Amino acid sequence: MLAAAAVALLVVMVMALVRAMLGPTIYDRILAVNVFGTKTVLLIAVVGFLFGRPDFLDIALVYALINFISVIGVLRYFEYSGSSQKGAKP
Amino acid sequence: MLMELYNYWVVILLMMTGFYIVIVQGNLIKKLIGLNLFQTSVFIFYISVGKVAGGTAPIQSAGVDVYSNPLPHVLILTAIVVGISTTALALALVIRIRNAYGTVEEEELQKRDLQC
Amino acid sequence: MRDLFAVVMLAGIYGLLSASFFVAVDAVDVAFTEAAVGAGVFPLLMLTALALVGRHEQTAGRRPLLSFLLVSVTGAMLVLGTLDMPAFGSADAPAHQHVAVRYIETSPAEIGIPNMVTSVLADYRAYDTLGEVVVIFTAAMGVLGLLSAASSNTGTVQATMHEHRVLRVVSKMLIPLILLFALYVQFHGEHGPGGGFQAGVIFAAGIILYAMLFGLSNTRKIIRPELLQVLAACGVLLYGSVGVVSLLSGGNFLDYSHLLADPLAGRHVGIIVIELGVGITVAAAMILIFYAFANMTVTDEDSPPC
Amino acid sequence: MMAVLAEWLSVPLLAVGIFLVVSGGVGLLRFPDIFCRMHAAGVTETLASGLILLGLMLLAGWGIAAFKLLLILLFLLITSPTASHALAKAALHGGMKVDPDKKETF
Repeated sequence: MLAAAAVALLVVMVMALVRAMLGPTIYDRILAVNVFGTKTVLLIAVVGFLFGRPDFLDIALVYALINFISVIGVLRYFEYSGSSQKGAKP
Repeated sequence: MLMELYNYWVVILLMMTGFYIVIVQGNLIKKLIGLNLFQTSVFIFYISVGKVAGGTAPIQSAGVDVYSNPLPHVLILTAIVVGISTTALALALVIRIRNAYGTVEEEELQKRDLQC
Repeated sequence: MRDLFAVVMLAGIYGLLSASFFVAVDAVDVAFTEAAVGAGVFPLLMLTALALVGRHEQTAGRRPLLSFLLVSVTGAMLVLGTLDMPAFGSADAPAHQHVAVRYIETSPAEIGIPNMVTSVLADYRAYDTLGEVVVIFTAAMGVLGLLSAASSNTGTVQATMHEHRVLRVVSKMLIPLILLFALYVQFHGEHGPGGGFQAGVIFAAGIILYAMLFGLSNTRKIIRPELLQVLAACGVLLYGSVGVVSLLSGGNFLDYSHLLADPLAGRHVGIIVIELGVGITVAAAMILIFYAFANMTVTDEDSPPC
Repeated sequence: MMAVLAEWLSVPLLAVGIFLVVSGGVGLLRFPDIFCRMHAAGVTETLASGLILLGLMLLAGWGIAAFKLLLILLFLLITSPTASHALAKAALHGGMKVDPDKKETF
């Protein structure tokens, strides 16, 4: 069951990767990155059990936190560059 | 026999991708990303050398005899943090270049330099 | 891709992916660091830089064919070189015969902590790590020197995301937890994955989240840049002074077994103190770098030098 | 006895979790515009993550691992909807429109 879960998560990660590469708008890419991050959290938790050393869940915990921070960072960047045109070319 | 070397080939592929980006792309930010790719491929190389088949992470626990090599882990752990700080330094340089020249494209920069 | 923003997004995914690879090959400590750095701090720094230099690329690549040829030749030669390398995961590769055997076999008894990575990092190779910490410190100082001279108009950027009430409330709950977790990682590094480097980065990420949501000037009021500069120096100083103390108490530089009467306890104390030094320096350096980047605004356009 | 029961219970939890994860992935890939994709990702993300983590918790038994899994679950339950909310708001402000006539991609 655990192996099936790991495989399914990998498949979904590939799907998210495809969406991140295709993603017509920027928001699609951000969404894909977010999904990818969540799935990585789950994958690390599952793999930890699969390898029989479940004491490595700290890494998954870090992921859950860092993923949130980077999504917020991206959105913050958007508001900042969108409102004042800081990102525009000279 | 040959199939057991695939880890090195993946590393070489990544490394050459980074190399190619550094050579071809004119944008300094993109060059930095290429450099980062190159750097990460070296990390992966070290870590894959440290892997021992059947071993687990080098944290002592009961009933485990085979551990992976802890030495590459130490080297790469510090290298990652050093890498991000040097990348930050490079980005700072790029920002200064942008402020001084108004562009971060390599060809434009050379043109401006020749005009002087 | 023309849009550099998309490139940065993909680079973030790449960071996540390589961290999962590190988990898969048992390098949990490295995965920890890569998770915090490659997925968190690196895209943030890149994005701030993009906000300053513009996110659209103008020119396409030049001479792609020639470069491709060069790259393929180099790659082919490297592949030829790998034919003599030991197979992936083989236990009798030369890399596992040298000092690693000693680290694995004797370090738990000699130092008394289960995480071998920490014991190698902070004890056997402490001199090396001191060098790395100094490099991080120097890089942060370099960023400050490059950017603080250029930024004249501080406090103009006041986009504090006032309209995002949900975000602010949730983050208010999360930030103390992040900081607490960073402290846990800092002091749990002897028993599980973790240590000063990871804790410093996570701590800095928590502060950066606060700065993004509540404005840079507010954050600068709470954690002053001057204080951070002093802290970054203090971390390196703490590390070095542990070495000097062990020198004075009769051992070699950074040989902790002379710190206390019991060599095992001495090594314990030494590792905890220098990990603390590492954590302080890394956190302060990362926050300083972020301050310097976020403080920059491109409104003042210097004229070209000609 | 309890351990065996917990193992048995974890199987359906994991199975449903896997199904939801995959369906969310398919939705992310195939839905026509950003809001639909966000719907697919967001709705399945919290529930699927919750189910998988619960299944793992049952496997882990009573201990520090289960506590950490609970912590991860809490974090995901808090952060994931917040991130979706912020993203949706940003997309709406960024001028994305819902277009009911659009066909599925792929």
